[in-house]
Amino acid sequence: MKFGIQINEGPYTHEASTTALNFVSAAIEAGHEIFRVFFYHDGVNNGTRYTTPPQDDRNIVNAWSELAEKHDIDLVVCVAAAQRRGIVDEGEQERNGKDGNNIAPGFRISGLGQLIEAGIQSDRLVVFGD
Amino acid sequence: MKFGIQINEGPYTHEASTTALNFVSAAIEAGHEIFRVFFYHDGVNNGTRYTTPPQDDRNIVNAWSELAEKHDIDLVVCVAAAQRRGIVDEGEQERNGKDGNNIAPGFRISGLGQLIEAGIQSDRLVVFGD
Amino acid sequence: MSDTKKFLFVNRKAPYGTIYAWESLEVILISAAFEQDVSLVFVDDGVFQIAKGQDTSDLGIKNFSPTYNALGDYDINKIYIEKESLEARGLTVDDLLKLTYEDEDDDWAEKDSIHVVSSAELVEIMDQQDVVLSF
Amino acid sequence: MSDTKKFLFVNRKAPYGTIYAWESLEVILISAAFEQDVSLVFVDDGVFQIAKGQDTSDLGIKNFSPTYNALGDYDINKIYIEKESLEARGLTVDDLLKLTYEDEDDDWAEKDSIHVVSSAELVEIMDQQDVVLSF
Amino acid sequence: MPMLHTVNKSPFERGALESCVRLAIKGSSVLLIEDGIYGATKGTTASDMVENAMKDLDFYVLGSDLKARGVDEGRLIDGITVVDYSGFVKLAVDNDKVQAWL
Amino acid sequence: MPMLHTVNKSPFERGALESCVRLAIKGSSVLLIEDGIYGATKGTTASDMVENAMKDLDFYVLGSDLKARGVDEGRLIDGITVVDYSGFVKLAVDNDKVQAWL
Repeated sequence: MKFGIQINEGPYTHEASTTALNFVSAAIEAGHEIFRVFFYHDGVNNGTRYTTPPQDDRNIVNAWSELAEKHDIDLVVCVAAAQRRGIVDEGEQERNGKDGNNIAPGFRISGLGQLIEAGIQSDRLVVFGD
Repeated sequence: MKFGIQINEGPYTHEASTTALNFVSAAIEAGHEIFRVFFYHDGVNNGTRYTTPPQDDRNIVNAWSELAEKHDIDLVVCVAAAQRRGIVDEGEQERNGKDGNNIAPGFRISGLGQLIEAGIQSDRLVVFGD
Repeated sequence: MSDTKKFLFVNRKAPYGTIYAWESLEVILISAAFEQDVSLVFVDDGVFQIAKGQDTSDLGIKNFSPTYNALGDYDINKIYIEKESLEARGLTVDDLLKLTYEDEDDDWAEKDSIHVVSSAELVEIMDQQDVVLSF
Repeated sequence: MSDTKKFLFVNRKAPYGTIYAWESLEVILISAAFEQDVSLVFVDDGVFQIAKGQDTSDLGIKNFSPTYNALGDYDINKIYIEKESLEARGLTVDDLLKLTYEDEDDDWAEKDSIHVVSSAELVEIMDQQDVVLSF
Repeated sequence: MPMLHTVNKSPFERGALESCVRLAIKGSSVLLIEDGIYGATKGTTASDMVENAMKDLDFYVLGSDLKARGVDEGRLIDGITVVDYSGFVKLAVDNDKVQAWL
Repeated sequence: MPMLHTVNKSPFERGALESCVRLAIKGSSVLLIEDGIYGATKGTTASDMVENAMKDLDFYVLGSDLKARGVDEGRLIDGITVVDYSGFVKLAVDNDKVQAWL
């Protein structure tokens, strides 16, 4: 079965991203496909490589990047939400005249249409948020 | 009278930072002093220069930077909260081996002791959050 | 039309205190481009999102409530408000924006997009959907 | 001691669902270094923060509840729990961590840091503070 | 010691106002801001709680947050005072301390 | 059409569980996760609501969130099923759609 996942809250601040990570891992283990993970609202904050969590805590950003690489998962950060919150890739850096970018490996920035498409193409859309 | 201000939520996501901005402006206008604005929890996200809000909306990060410059206000971003959320200045960039930084003008990263000090030194500590 | 699904957007949060209402509206507008069967529900504090007379000039926050008026032009005209949520908040339909659309199947007559329904009716409406997005 | 103020930390949120509980504890620990008069209140869902038996191994989130045991060593031993909040949640003091300190004025006798108080008593305690931080 | 309490949560969705009312000492002031302003309106499931609390507490509401949400002042519970941001600052000055019911 | 509802809010602080119970169609499943797990415990001010709702709805609770918060399974309302993440996935598969009560 094909799952679409929406994540609305930042890592650490809210459990939503952790719950989603565990759900996605379990879904893959059960043989399901993850069509896309879409990061919206503060969920876009999952996609910054600038985080440095305490050494005795989990690294959620890295966990997403590794999961994406291992299972070829499409991690999409909403562009409108990212602009408000300061998540920038190379394209956005150029477009908005920023002097750097902070997107983490395996994440890409794209439009809200990608969320609707995930709703259309997936058998189930599961939302994690506050 | 001396005010200490604590802000716990990111700009745009929550009204807290906007309310605090309006409160601080009114306090200055009434002749009061702002001892310090301390950004904690997701409040640290007020301190990134990577945001690009929609053109028809307010720019909260710039508003803080401008207010700080005009009235010499101490804007302190909590280091522990900033590390979890990916807010980085030059010192943090070096310490944590990051390839860039995103701190906005007028903000500085420092420890939680700065919040306690604000509680001790200010006549009133006012907290804005969720 | 095998790719047409029934999308339901459930709005339960007040506007301005948090950004969910506004960012929900942005998703709803985008969804119009995908030719899906879109319905909106406003329940609990979500009913405050479509209160009339919003004026954010003192706050500096953008007033996004006029944007709801555009929904009819995007063929989004199934907007359900829970009666019990209105009553608990001392509101009636007269306190809400008047949202309308022009019905192309009825000589472009202007019709109300807003339907005030009971909890019991809403249960049935929500049951009919394929994809539920919550804000 | 003109710089000594009465600091009150009010904890009203459950742990793990959001980070407020943990980041509140980090502030409380730092406050110990400033030689202030510190009190903690756990009220509403905040009482869940000091529930005993927490085990986060399945989640991967750090279990920070053992850190509360260190508060006594930092001379933070005025910890007030609202009785009504416990009762509403089906809890008693036996469901909580046992937090103690050694009283240097009483030959280092081990004493309870936790005081279960009624709403009416809590009103008086909160009234006596100089600085209130809420989480 | 007089204390200012701020409440920024809707009383229909969150317990903050109820907790504030339960734990604020007699004579305190309560300022409703942000989504908290809905607690100032009459004819709701929360009105009785607020009207009862007004016997012991002074209630204020931030005008700009009312206006943003389209809440006409005519819908406020009688006896609640509308203030602007400078009124908010004055309340913070006039009370000995401020507690935010987050 | 069978539907899975997820609730991740404490019933003592937020209205999400109450709204879910009010608006979920008979025969639906409700999975309590994150801070929502407190709604699965007995002897609380929310227990009656859940026990009543169990006449029409099947209740599940995520075990790892219970364990994280130190809630012993002996404190659960009778008839609520504990599941792990693979059980969560199975519930999402077995129902036609999932609604999150955020």
